[in-house]
Amino acid sequence: MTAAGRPNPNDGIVDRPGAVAVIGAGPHGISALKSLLAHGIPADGFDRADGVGGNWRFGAPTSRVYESTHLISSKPFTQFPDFPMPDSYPDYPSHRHVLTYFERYAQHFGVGERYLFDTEVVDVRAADSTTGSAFGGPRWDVTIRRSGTGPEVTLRYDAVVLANGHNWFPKTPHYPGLESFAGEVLHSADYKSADQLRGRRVLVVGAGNTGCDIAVESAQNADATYHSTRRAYWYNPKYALGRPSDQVADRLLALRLPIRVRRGLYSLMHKAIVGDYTRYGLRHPDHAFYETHPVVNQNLIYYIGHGDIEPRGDVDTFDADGATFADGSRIDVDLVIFATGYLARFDFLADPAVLDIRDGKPHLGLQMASPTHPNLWLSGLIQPDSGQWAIAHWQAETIAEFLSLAAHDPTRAGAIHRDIVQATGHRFSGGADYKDSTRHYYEIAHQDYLLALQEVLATLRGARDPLPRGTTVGLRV
Amino acid sequence: MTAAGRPNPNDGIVDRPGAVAVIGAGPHGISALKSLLAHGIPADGFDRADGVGGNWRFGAPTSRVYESTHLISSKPFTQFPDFPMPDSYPDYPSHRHVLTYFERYAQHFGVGERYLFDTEVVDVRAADSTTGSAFGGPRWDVTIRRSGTGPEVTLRYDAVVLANGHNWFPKTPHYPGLESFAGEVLHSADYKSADQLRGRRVLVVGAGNTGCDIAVESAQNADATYHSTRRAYWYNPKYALGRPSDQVADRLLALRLPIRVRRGLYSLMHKAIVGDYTRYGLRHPDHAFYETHPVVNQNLIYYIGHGDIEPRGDVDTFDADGATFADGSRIDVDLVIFATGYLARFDFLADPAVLDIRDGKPHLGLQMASPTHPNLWLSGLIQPDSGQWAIAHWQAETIAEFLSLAAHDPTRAGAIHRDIVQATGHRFSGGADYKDSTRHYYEIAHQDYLLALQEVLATLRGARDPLPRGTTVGLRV
Amino acid sequence: MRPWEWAFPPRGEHLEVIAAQPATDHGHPPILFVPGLGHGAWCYAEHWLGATAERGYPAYAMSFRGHGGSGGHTRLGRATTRTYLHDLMQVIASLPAPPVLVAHSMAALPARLALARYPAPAGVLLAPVPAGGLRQSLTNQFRRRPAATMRTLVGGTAEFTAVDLFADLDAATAARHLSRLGRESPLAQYELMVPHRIEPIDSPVLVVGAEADRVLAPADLDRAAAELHTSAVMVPGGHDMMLDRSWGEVLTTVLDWIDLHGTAAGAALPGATKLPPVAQALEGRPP
Amino acid sequence: MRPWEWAFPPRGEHLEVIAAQPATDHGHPPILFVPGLGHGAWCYAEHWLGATAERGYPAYAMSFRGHGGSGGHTRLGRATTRTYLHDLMQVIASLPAPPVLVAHSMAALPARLALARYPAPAGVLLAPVPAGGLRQSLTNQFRRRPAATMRTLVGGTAEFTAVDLFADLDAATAARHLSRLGRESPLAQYELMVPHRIEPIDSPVLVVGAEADRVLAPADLDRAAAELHTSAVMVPGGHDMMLDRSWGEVLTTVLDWIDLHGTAAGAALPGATKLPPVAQALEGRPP
Repeated sequence: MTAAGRPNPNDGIVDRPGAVAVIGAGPHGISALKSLLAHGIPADGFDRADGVGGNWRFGAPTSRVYESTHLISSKPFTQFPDFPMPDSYPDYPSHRHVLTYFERYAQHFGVGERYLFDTEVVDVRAADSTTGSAFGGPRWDVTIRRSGTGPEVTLRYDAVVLANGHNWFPKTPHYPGLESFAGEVLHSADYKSADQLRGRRVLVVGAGNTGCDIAVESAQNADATYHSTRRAYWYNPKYALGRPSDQVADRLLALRLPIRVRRGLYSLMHKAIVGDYTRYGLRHPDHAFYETHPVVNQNLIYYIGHGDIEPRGDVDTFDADGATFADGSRIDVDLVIFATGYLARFDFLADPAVLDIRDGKPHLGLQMASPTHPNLWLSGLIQPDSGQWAIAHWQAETIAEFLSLAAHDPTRAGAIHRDIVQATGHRFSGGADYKDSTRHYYEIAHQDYLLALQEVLATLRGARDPLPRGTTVGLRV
Repeated sequence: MTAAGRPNPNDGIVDRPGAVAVIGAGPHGISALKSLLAHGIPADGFDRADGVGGNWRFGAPTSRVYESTHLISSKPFTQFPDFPMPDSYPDYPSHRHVLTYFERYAQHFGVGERYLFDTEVVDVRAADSTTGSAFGGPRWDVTIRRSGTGPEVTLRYDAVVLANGHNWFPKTPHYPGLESFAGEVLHSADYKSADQLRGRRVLVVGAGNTGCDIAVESAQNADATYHSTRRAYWYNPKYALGRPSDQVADRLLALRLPIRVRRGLYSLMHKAIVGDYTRYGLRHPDHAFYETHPVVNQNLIYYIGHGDIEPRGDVDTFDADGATFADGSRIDVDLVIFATGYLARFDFLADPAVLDIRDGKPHLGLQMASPTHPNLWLSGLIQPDSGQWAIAHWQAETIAEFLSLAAHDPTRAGAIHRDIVQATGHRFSGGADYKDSTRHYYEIAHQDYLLALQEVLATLRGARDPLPRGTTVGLRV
Repeated sequence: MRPWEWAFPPRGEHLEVIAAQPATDHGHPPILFVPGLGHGAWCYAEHWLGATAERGYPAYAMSFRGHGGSGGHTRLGRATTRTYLHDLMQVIASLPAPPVLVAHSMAALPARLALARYPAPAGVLLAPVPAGGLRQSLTNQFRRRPAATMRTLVGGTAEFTAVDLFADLDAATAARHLSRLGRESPLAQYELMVPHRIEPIDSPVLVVGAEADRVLAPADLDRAAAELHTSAVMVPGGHDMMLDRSWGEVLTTVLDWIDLHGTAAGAALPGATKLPPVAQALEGRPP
Repeated sequence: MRPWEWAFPPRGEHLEVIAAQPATDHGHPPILFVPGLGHGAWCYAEHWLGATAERGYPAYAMSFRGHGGSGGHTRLGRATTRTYLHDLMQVIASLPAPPVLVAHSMAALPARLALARYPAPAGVLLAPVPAGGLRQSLTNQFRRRPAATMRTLVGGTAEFTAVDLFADLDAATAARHLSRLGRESPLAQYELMVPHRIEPIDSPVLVVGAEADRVLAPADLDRAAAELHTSAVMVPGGHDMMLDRSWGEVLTTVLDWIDLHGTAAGAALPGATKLPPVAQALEGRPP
């Protein structure tokens, strides 16, 4: 879907004056669109799927959930703060619950009708027009194709919010001998249900949340399950002290304990619940808590203790019938699943420089703001250590507040934008030193990132609507 | 298979002089046979299945394990103390591991070749013979039928050990309207694999270990899972403090803490791990720890917290499409699984009085000894709060020691037998007050029961082989 | 940040919601009525719900946990303003579209928190307690009934008589209403006396005061209005203005204001009214 | 009861087992050789394993964890007699039939515990330490080499010279053997000095003493034999009788005794020899 050299006839362009294009109807897309509407800014949305939900629309082209997917963070932080999940939902809802939730959100806020579904965005470029955008910067031409093969249409907007997700394009590693492997090779992107595992000998590669989930599912369905991990991770239980463990972790945050104390307490709790990793044939994690993206999986060690998962180290080579590991051991398998993560893709961008894409990764202020254009924003390029959609909401609010201000006070908005862009590269790690930085490029500590958004939001809000002297206002994200 | 009035022609009876018939090739049968052989007593075994393992021979006629069955007690106590499971086995082996273990045990001790497999015992009665048994009491005629429909053969033995198990004959409750239910009704005895659950709406009745296991399996496979329990039980995790939780409980025993302190500490640990039951829509257990048979299930509450199991109370009535509960709520289901336990059956016994069977339950000294005959023993009529096969071993040793003594010193043996029988009805509850006594008729606290066996064994051993004065001998079970 | 909210989410309880739908859909936003201390949805069901539906608004009234027909009566003692906010948000999220919030008395606290985080079309606060904490009202109350006030201070539910709540209601009706009052959480009552963080609200807000209010002192009403950078519109009647004889006048004042401020955008968020959806713009083109 | 065994099971480690099979199966029980302090399966592999197989016995030698070719060297410091019992039982259960146990020196402790719980056909204890704890041997050792003994007391591995272990072996061979000695667990060494519970053993047991033993004092040997209600059979050579020049004579003594006591029942449990299996009794009848 290359964008180079695309003819850009001004004739036939559909003008959407004063409006924002939102690309993607996942949680970041629908919350961005809603915040824009709530701030009085018209917006249109586009998504390849036939409805909202993005990744959570099981079976949709870019959905990566599988039949058994449940949230790995519990409701309170995960949900949108202005639209809580129903109390009837369990602590860790399933992807079916989640999709229903997004559909109700879209319906409640009238967001769904602002979308074109079954619609692919094929090109986004700064418009070659004489008038500038209402929000500063150029206007944007967004070319779409409906229903896969239909004719292309170009629309012109005053701003663009990219919310196309970064967890759908499979990243597949290269291993010597993999091409000679006679069995099936699958990326977790194509894993949908346990039917794919039954009656087979399975090697799952990767210790992320997906890899651990699939290993656990394989333990119960496959004839044999091996789980290869490059390094030793912390496997956090879903429940601790009888509550969802992320709620327990947030208690330590609520008490404003410094990271060392939190780490110590969490370690202690982990020791009491999970114990000594080497008992299970696992290596002991070689790093402190909070230094890698949290893997939340209560049952991996459980199934190792039941003999249904055999943990292994790094794969060295593949042959026709199986794999050999770094420690020299060899296994026979007939299915290899690479749960090795995803790459962020922005193929529709005519000029990758607008996101400062280097090494396949955008470099953005607050992980949201284009370095070149104040009316191009990206929502969702984050990997929080907690639930995601509370952050989606505040990213959306930040974008909407910024564009509101930009429409009324471009100078003030420009200064704030410069500040945001200047801080590009700042790690919102909450004091931790992230290991394995490739893996953790988008990683954020939720409390740290939210405080940064809170500060920007307070500045934006103050600029838009100065409060009477003497009034105390506590904006809380 | 009534035994009344069976002709008993002395002609054609196969005499097995000095030998013991062992009925059943489950863990209690093979360990009894082995202990007899080790004590120099010849013995023959019979089993309906085509090999050893009993309940653990997946697919055999009286096997009640399902594809996913794993032990619910960890290795150290569960295994035979003179034949440990390999270190390569996990903490909680699967039924496949377990069967291999029994097969290796039978091979190692040369027990397998003493069995007739595919053989049903159809009648057991005191022989109408002039000579008494070598072990005291009458000789016993055991009538068998090989390969289901073959001719019957009667063999004559000097003693009989019943090890036919009490967990294979389904106990099915009666509910109003059940006959009008249009869906499928299954007893857990016929539950074999998750295939039976897929795509269905399932109601699992019963909070025993099997009921909880099936509910958890259903959570992952069925379209909807409801779990009905009559009262509120403690659901013990399989792991606590990073170790199998039964090992942790035995630490408290090893420290010789009184039951109140153990109960307190265990409660505390439970609270830290499982927390408040009412959070999950469960009732809080209405009794103390150790007062009911321990349910060991780590994932029931986990799946409730994921919305995949809906806990319910007692079923009130069934109708064509579902069930109504005591609280008035109603659900639609198309499969009901009764995990409501099993009944002990001894249909082959010509005279139930030899086991003092009342209300379908034998009344035996030490839960092993016939009140009428010193050469009729029963192994396995126990429901321990821990692993089973360590106790199977010591029951076997007690029987073999007793018969050894009975062969050499009938007077002494007779006195000991009287003592054993006199204590019939004693509860080996470890100080706990068992609730719901029907359910807990065979329940024992492992430490309490073993101490009783240890005392009897020491007496028997001392009678057989008095040690030199001044030597300290510590017999330990 | 709101880590306490993430770390200690209230347990869910069944929440009573009573609804009255207009005969025809006028595209108006729904109105959610939120009752005050010890009250339940019943106080709005008495007159206002039906009359609001007749004016063309989908009308809903809720009861907080431990109030009216909601669950959680036995665990009421643990409820705080934060718990009520949770309940309010649960009901808001269950509605088909963003509602106008109409909150009475003590419910002004959770309603203001909800308005600060939620893009409601508008908010109406009836005899609202100030976020800064009650002052004059307490003093008045103590002067009038010192014993009852002391009981409240040690955890008893605030005690109301007909004189407190109604300016002009026959004794029988007043007694019937009083008999429906329920217990209040002591924690939530204590929160009425301490200052709360004031979070900024974008939605238009109307503050309504009752001329014959014997519960909320005029000084406290004025402080509540000032916190919202407005001043109170005074209506006839006592504190329970939805039950007092003048309920119709008061409702008219409220709905007239909502007509003006809350339905500018119909039931849609304001941005949606400025440009028709893109699907309309592309109509007639090949799909 | 053995709650400690249930509550604190040792972690599994890879255990070295070296086997030598006889050319033809004579139905003899297997013999499992268990090495002493700091020794491994190698000490039996040198001469005895092959010679035992030649006498018609399946022969096995094992190494405890942290010894010889077994795993767990880095965690050896935690090993106790109970840990070694675990290892011994693991190897026993891996054999095709109940083995005769032949244990040397320190290994007598776990071997006696195994014999007390396991129906081995027979047991042979070579220069066994008494369950009552070493006495004279310690005193002797301290007199001869006080510094080395002190090091042992603070956790060092017992130090042996050629003179300690061998009565008559050329220096080069002795040095080769000595170089293969490994570390011993300090905990297991301490256990040599304290009394252990004596559990009753049903299997026949032979106690063998070496005439020129410079490690185990005659008094301690006699106490060990007395604990087993027998007296020691004396053979030529030093403490490491399976490596000393007279290894052949010693092995002959051991195997002659096993021929007599351990193979009465062949490889089967005794009860099995008294009556052929029921399947044979029913042979010729319809199945």
